[in-house]
Amino acid sequence: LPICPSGSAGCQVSLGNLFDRAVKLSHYIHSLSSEIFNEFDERYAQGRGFITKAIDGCHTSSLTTPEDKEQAQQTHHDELLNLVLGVLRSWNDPLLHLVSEVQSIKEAPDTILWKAMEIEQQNKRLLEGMEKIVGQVHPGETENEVYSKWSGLPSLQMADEDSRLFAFYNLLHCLRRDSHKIDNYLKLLKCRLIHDSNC
Amino acid sequence: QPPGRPELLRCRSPEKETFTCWWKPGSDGGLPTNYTLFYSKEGDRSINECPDYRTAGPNSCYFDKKHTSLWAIYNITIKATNKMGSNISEPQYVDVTYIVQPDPPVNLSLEVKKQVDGKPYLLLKWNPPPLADVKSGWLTLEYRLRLKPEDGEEWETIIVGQQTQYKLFSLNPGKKYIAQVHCKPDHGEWSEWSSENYIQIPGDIELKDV
Amino acid sequence: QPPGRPELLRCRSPEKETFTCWWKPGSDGGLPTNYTLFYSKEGDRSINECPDYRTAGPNSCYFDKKHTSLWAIYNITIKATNKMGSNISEPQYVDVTYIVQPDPPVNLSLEVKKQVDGKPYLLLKWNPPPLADVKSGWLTLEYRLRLKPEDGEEWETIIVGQQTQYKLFSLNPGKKYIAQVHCKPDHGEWSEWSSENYIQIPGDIELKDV
Repeated sequence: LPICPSGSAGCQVSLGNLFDRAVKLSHYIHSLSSEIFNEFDERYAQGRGFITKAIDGCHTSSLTTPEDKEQAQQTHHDELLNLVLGVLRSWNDPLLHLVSEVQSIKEAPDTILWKAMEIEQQNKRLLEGMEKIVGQVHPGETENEVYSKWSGLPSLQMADEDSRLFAFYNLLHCLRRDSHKIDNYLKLLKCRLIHDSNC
Repeated sequence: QPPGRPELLRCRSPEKETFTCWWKPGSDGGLPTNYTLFYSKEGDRSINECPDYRTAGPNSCYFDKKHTSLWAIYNITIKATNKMGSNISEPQYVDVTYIVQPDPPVNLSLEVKKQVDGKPYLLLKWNPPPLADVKSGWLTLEYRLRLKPEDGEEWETIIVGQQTQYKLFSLNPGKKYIAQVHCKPDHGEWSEWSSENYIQIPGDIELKDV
Repeated sequence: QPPGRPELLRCRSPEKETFTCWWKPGSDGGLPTNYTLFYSKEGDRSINECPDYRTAGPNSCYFDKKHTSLWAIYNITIKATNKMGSNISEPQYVDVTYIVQPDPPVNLSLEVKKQVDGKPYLLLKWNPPPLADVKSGWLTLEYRLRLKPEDGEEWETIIVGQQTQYKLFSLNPGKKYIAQVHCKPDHGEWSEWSSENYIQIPGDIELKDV
């Protein structure tokens, strides 16, 4: 059973293991985010042209993130780590409200509710892990608490059904996008920091 | 007399979301003895007590999702206390990812089938343990089969990888076989073997010449 | 007559760094008809024209790295024009993030080998598609194999995970096998199957009795 034969000194999860777990979790969160988006899209968005309005962007667009491989590879790992933290933090609040508000959608299937709860829990878990990773990459440094505030709750509670459904659609569209960014950046960071870019 | 030294026996997580630890009491010195589990997490000075002594039965502590962290190593001790004094177990360090032992696979089925060229084979199929969310990649399981003739002593073990079915070509007509399957997550422990399943290979199976 | 309405058929990115779209011309009204692809990108009001009509062949538009952004919605339309007028396709909204379908893996090799205990197995090895940048972690690929005896009907599919080799133990002596491999990015579509590769399993392979 004992995992630290050398006793408590230096008894911590290695950075490589932390990244393995973070990547598995970010992959899982994005898979769930795609599933919940697709399920909502099929059930509530067909023929409503929501995609055309979703172009107005997400609440996290104020966090400038690399848009392609070159930009991501030219971004220092500190900055990329902080961006991942910033995007994750920016989703704590909306995910909390998504779980409560999804229950008010007409005939919302249990699967959508279960996935919303699972994503909310796993997102918090991944945030805990990222803070651990940043703590190991930069021991002792105080983190900059950059994140993007979300003010979309009123739109999730609007009386007009079409507007309300669009608000959910846009939130899930942004969740799918941001969870993919986080997953992609973490896989890059893992290969760079743990495998010397030779995965 | 003060109680004997308790011992942390084992901790196990069935799905990397929760985990349970069990301990073995020491001698109770003939007095009513009380057991407390204390834990601290790496990088966190606070000492906490077991959140739930009941769910997993006597001499156990159950850590639910809220109390289960994937990112830190737990330092766990058990304290036995009675009127005459107390005794503390050796600290044990637990990393949840390494104590994942899934439940066994389910629905193991065996079927004798024939290929287009008439060659017989045994098709074994099973499902992952219900708790494990394999679909989304959160838990990657690999499987191992074992078979033996009913009257045989020695099991033949077959490494199957991530498949949930397997085709076995080397059959013995007329024999009755017992089969079981178990599974393991990438870092954790093999599950228990599934319940046994039997199949009688028809005696008239035309065996290819090996 | 003015041309019929063209239709955007499909867009695909082989490595999450560039992408290509294909369209189907409508009727050309019996006149020479010209096709133009227009696109605008989320967060940028300007309307742009296809950067490269040639690289990916007829009725296609190729967006190189410079013109490809992830996590951004492209609004794409095709305009067909001839002397009598023009016609525009339905706008399609594309995010390169979700149209990734890699090329097939390459260099699939098959070899019969023996373990230390003499047990024979088939070692299959392959390489990721050259375009896919797996080393940096930009793309993570998982693989699936399929095999069948040359005279067989049914393919047997094997989930392999991320490694680029696989050991197959359930061999049929004397049989000629066909094998193919394909791959899927962590979030995207399965590639086409690789070209076929064959191997003849020696007839004298000693198969253990189960």
